[in-house]
Amino acid sequence: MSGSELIALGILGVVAPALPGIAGKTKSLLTGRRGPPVLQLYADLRKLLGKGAVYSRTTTWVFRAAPVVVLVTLFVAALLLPVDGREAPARFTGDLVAFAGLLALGRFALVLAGLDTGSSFEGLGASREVTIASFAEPALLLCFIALVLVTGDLSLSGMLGSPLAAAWPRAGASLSLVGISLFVLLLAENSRVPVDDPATHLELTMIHEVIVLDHSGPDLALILYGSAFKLTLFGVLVLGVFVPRAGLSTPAALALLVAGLGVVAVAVGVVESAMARLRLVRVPQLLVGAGALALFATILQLA
Amino acid sequence: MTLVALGVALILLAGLAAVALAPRPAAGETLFRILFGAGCIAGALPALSVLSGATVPDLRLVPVTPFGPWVFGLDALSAVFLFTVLSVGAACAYYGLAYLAHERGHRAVAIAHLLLAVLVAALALTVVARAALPFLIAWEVMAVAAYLLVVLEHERREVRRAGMIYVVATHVGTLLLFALFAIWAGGTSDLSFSALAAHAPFSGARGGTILAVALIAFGLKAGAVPFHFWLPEAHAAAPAHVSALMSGVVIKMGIYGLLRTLVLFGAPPPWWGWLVLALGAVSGVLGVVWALAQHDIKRLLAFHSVENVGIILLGIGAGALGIAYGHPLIAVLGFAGAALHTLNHALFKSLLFLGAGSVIHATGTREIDRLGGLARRMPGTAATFLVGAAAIVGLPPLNGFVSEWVVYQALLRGASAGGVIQLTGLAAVVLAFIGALALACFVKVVGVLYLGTPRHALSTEPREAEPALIRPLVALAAACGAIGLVPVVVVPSALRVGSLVAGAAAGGLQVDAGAGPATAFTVGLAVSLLLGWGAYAVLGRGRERLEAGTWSCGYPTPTPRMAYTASSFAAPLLSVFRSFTGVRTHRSAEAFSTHASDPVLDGVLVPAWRGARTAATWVRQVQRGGLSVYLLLVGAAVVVSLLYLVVAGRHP
Amino acid sequence: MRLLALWAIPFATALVVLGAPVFRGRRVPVALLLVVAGAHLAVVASLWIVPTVPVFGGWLDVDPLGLTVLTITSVLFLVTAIYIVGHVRRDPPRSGRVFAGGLLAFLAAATVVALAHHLAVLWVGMEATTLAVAPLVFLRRDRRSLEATWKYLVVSSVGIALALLGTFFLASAQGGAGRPLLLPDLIAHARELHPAWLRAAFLFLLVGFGTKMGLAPMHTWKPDTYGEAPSLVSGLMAGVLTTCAFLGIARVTEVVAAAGLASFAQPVLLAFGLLSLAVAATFIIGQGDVKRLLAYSSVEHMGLLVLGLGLGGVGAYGTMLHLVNNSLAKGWMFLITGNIVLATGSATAGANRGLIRTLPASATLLVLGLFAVTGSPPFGLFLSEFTIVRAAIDGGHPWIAAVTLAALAIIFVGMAALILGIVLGEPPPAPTGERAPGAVKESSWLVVGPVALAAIVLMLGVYIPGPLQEMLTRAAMALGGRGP
Amino acid sequence: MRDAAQIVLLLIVLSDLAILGTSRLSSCIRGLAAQGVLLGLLPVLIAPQLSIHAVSLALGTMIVKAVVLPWFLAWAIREAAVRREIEPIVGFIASQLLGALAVGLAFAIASRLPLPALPQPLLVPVSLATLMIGFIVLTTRRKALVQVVGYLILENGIYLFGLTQTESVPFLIELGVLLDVFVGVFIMGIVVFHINREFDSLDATRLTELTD
Repeated sequence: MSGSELIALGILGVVAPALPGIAGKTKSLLTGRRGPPVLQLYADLRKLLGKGAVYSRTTTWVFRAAPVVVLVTLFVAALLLPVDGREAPARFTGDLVAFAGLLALGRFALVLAGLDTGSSFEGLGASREVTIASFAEPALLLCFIALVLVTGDLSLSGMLGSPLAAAWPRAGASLSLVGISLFVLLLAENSRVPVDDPATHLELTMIHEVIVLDHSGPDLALILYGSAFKLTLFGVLVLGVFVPRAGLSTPAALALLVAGLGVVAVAVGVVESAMARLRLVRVPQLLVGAGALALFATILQLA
Repeated sequence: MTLVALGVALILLAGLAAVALAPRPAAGETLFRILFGAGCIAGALPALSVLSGATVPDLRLVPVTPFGPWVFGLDALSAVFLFTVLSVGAACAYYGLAYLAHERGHRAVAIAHLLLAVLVAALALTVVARAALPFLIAWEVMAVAAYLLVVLEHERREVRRAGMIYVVATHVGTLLLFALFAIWAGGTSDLSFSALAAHAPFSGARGGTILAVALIAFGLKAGAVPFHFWLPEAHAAAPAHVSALMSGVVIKMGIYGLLRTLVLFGAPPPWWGWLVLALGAVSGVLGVVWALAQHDIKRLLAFHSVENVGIILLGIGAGALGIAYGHPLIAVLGFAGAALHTLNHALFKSLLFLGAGSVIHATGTREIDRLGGLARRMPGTAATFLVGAAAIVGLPPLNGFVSEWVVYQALLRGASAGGVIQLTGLAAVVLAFIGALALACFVKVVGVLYLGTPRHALSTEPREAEPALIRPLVALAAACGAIGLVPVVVVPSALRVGSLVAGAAAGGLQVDAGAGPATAFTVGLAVSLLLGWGAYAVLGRGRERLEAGTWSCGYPTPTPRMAYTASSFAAPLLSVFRSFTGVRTHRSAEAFSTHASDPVLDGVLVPAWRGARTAATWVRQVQRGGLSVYLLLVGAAVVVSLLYLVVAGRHP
Repeated sequence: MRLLALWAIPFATALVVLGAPVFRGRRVPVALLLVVAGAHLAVVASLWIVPTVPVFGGWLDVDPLGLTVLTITSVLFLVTAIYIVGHVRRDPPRSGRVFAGGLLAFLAAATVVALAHHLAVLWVGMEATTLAVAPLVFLRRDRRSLEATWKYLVVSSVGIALALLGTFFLASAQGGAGRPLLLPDLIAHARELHPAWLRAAFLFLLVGFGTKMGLAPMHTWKPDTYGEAPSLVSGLMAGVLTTCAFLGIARVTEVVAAAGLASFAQPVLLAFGLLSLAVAATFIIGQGDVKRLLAYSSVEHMGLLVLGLGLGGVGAYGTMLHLVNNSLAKGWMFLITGNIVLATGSATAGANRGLIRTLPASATLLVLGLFAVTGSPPFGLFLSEFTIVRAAIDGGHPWIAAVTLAALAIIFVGMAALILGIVLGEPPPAPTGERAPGAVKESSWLVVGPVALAAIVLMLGVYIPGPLQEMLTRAAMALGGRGP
Repeated sequence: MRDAAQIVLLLIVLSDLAILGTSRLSSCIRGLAAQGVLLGLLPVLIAPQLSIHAVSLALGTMIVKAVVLPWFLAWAIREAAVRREIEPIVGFIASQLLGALAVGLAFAIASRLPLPALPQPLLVPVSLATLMIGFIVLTTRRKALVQVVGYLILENGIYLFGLTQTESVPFLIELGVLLDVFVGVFIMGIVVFHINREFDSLDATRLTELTD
């Protein structure tokens, strides 16, 4: 793998915690509040890493393993993405399946950890999480298939790398549809409004937050960082579609990456301030809608 | 081939030994263990060598019955199934020894061991048979032995019912196979597979009929929707190790049959490929949805077999379409994925069934809603079960992921190829859907069985299963991990099978599924998981860690009854599907539960049978004993034949 | 000489037994039965090795068809004789001499049928078998067995009378061509026979002997009779009597085939075959009595026999093979049923449950028999039924094949429901004072015979000895078909 | 001789109808005996010349069909001591009409049959008529004993047809046939006897215990 990719990954790792902050700040400003500082999460992480941890008596090693698994899967997933817009550090035929598989593995661990506590609240969150995921995953794959059809390549590096840039002129419509549905998936997978409200304080309405109720100290730090990183990864996906950077020089590409991620975060914030949270039963419909967009994109590419 | 024969002989011998030494179980079971193991190894060795590219000569017996010689052979396709049969068979047999040990007093345990040996031997012979007669014989012996094992606990009514449904289904399948071979062979007297292959390609409707009959007959055995109705019943009724063998291996004989049919038949027409693909999609989705609705752990696992058969059918369908539309690469990948997933499913499904068996053994209940928190009581079982669950969901770096990845490749290549075949892309989406639902379902199972707190107070304090029950689990889990870690080793063999099935269409095309880089990925993932865990442990050292009760958001400490049950967990998903799966929910003041009824069995077959019975009883009025009636019937026969005489006389 | 001895010895013994005062009362001369049966089988075996010459001016002779039937008869009779040794100890018949005499007379009559090459002789023998069995059916002398005997007598007498008429038709068809009613001459001069009379003769012989065979719709006496007769007698009827009756039909079919009228015979045979299958399927559903069940199963198999005959080609071979398999399997099943009746007093679903616990050996054989009779591999019936299905498809009758398979499936459901229902489960609690379940002793005399039959049927599924194969093939050719 | 034979044949048809018509067991059996005598006469009458074969056949027939069997049946009635009326399922008039119909049908069929040169043209139609009437008696009468009579009439019909084939059927076999008939009826008689003992009546329609 070349230097630029490493730098790109590094940048990703560093800027990740800023994204939720940016989104939150945008929301606050748009709703006329000051809101927490953009870099709040960094501080929280530092504080949490310094603390000890409290474990429920009912939990087992599954509970402790979850944060690590989540984080590792996300890091490995990042290796499969052409973060710098050209070439991923690791690529192989059908690695898009691996990407989805990694997300699933992380989810598996996290949700089991939630159930491990035996609390009905976390069970409730776990149930909602897997329900939403069951609809998000096919939608994600549909997006990937559309990209496969556009680029004719079966690996993420190809789908989001240089072939994509070449494809914009002839397949612009499809690509923008795919981008939009990817953005919806970003909202869903990272439990943002309209699927979930990260700022809520009523356990019964939470999804992601409620699963990790019992995590504390370093574990919670890992989890918070992980969710921020996941948001960033999806940001990279969206960017990869909308802002192909294959042709650009490394610094330009990286600059665009950072800027783009910022834009995505702002966009998230805008959506959150503009929309209300959907009723849970409507969430599948939202995701099916996202899938429909991708399907439409696919059909445009058929024949 | 002689090695295989030796292996089969040894396995049968093991069974006989167990019966012969029934008075002294200890000795008998030791001998059984030794002979059975030896037999499995003897049979597995040639299978492995064939999978790695070697070839073994066929075994021809002089014709002792009509319809040509009895041929036995071992090609890559047979080899992968033979290996599956023997490896999983051994695990189940060993588990069975310990599992049935406590029943020695009041049940003919030795007979059960003999039957299991017969079953495994018959399975092995089924996959190496190369002529219609030995195939049919092995097939039926397998089915009957399986039936007798299913009704091992025949005092229970539902077991008898399940057995009845199963034995009828399988017998119908056998009759369809009669039809299949009869249609295929026409008037020729040689029914060896090579001779059958010589008949292809077929003109007109004959070929279509053959493929349709084959699909129904083998679909019945494989338990593909809508032929799945017998499967959950039978698998739930059987003892754990039998369920494991049936769900893992026996139903795979249907898959073997389909693939073998393709090998002999040559290129299928497109409609067949689409049909198989559709069946696969339907089986996959409905299988997992029905599984979500189950509370009986064994029924749940059984429905997941329907789901995985669906995944395998997706692979076969893609392969068939690949041949039909002239895309050898897709064909090879599809069949390879199907073959590999067959092996993988056999491994993790038997692992899961055996694990469930241990749980039932320890707790005395199959109701998952009554259980919980077993991970602390039975750590070994829990860990292996967790591996199996992750594997069946298709998570990297385990074997389920590898095979699904190959199937995905076939489907995606189909999507990116030109023409109608691009619709296979939708199948890929369905596959993703299936995977996500399976994840939901197994999160539910693992979470509710092993994690959290018990939902009900159990009569007996569950204890960890004895080592003899754990060892097979560990072995199977290890196998799942190994295959998942090094695709580069197994995928080429799978591709060999794939190109064998694709046959002429493949035309010696060298397929690289990218197993090398994939291996780098899986190994990398595994290593980084370990490193991450290590780092976490190191950094975590010396920190203060407190024990406390679960934070319950300010409510009083949660009682076990408050814990989230499987029914509640699955409810949101089921609410989406309730419309078309026959799942009903019952809400009562203090409890919420869902109940699933099988649309095919309870909706179609049972009513149809009732109707037939009523009709028959109505017709029976004839047999009311009146002598005059009897005589008049004879007279009627005379009159009718005389009329025929007149008619035939007119037009000689 | 041997041909004479074959039927004369049993006949003479029968007369002695019936006449001799020593056999009054319940004592049964089992030793005598065994000796005669053994001798009979020995002579039959010698016929396989050393050919013989026709006697009585060609009235009696040996040909592949006849020898097959004769061998079935002999084997089944010996097995039954062995079974009787154990049976009479547990349940001696009302009258020993009627019992033994009837059996021996039956053997003699069946032998005559198998050897007859003169169709009138064949008829006489056939009628004799009917009459010889009647007293055996009637052995229990209670209302039910009376009714059974009466129906059996009247219906099959009428049938046999029709067969006699058919025989006379054949004679008038022959006119002066060749020696009257002698099979070889009939076949030799088949082309000179008057076609109209020949057709009529065929139909009447088919209906007449079909009544004895139990083809639908002339089968009605069968369940009543098999249900009430002692199981071992039912076994002989289902195994030997039906086979003899089929031989009668086969004989006239030989002539018809030789006369080139196969195209006339085929539709009738197919019709009777399919009707029998359908009737059996209808009546087997929800059947509650094992003996009646087996009776209907016998109707089914008779249907398969004429079906194969009608299909011709390899179907004729299938029919011959099925003839052997069916007889042996039926003997096996009825003898086992006899054990159940001995143990519990009846073979109904009401009176039996959990036999696997109380009568392990018999129950196991019963379950195996279920699979054998329903044509599951690797039992012999699988091979023959498969052959018949092949013949149907090969002969361009896919629908016949479909109907046949459907009927077989339904029949399997019906049989499995009853037999598995009584074999599995917990035995009913024993009424106080009786032996507890499991206490029933299975005498080896009662089991060895069925085991032997089962072994043969199993063998015929995986290995058909060369001589038998050749014999069946030649018989099939005689019936206008061919070997596999 | 031909017209003699013709008369005999017509008498046989009359006896058939008479048996159909009578309401008393005894007269029914008498009719049977009479028919037996007539049957016995026929072989002699139709034989081209008087042969041992014909005569002995006539004698055998007479003995069995005219003497032994009727006597035996009469004995059975006496033993059974049953009410002497025949209880028909189908009334006498109706069954006689049926019989007449049968006769007509028989002649119709016979006229279409491609008959070889026969010693006696009436033989075939009469035999068919007798056969059918026998069948009618079998199916329309309640008493087991009368059913036996019906069977015998049916048998007689076939015997009549057999007479067309006298030269082709050897005497030994004729004898065998007669013997079979005799034994058959004998056994039937015994069964009838036992039926009567068990059920205190000869009503065979009561025999309907055996059903599915």
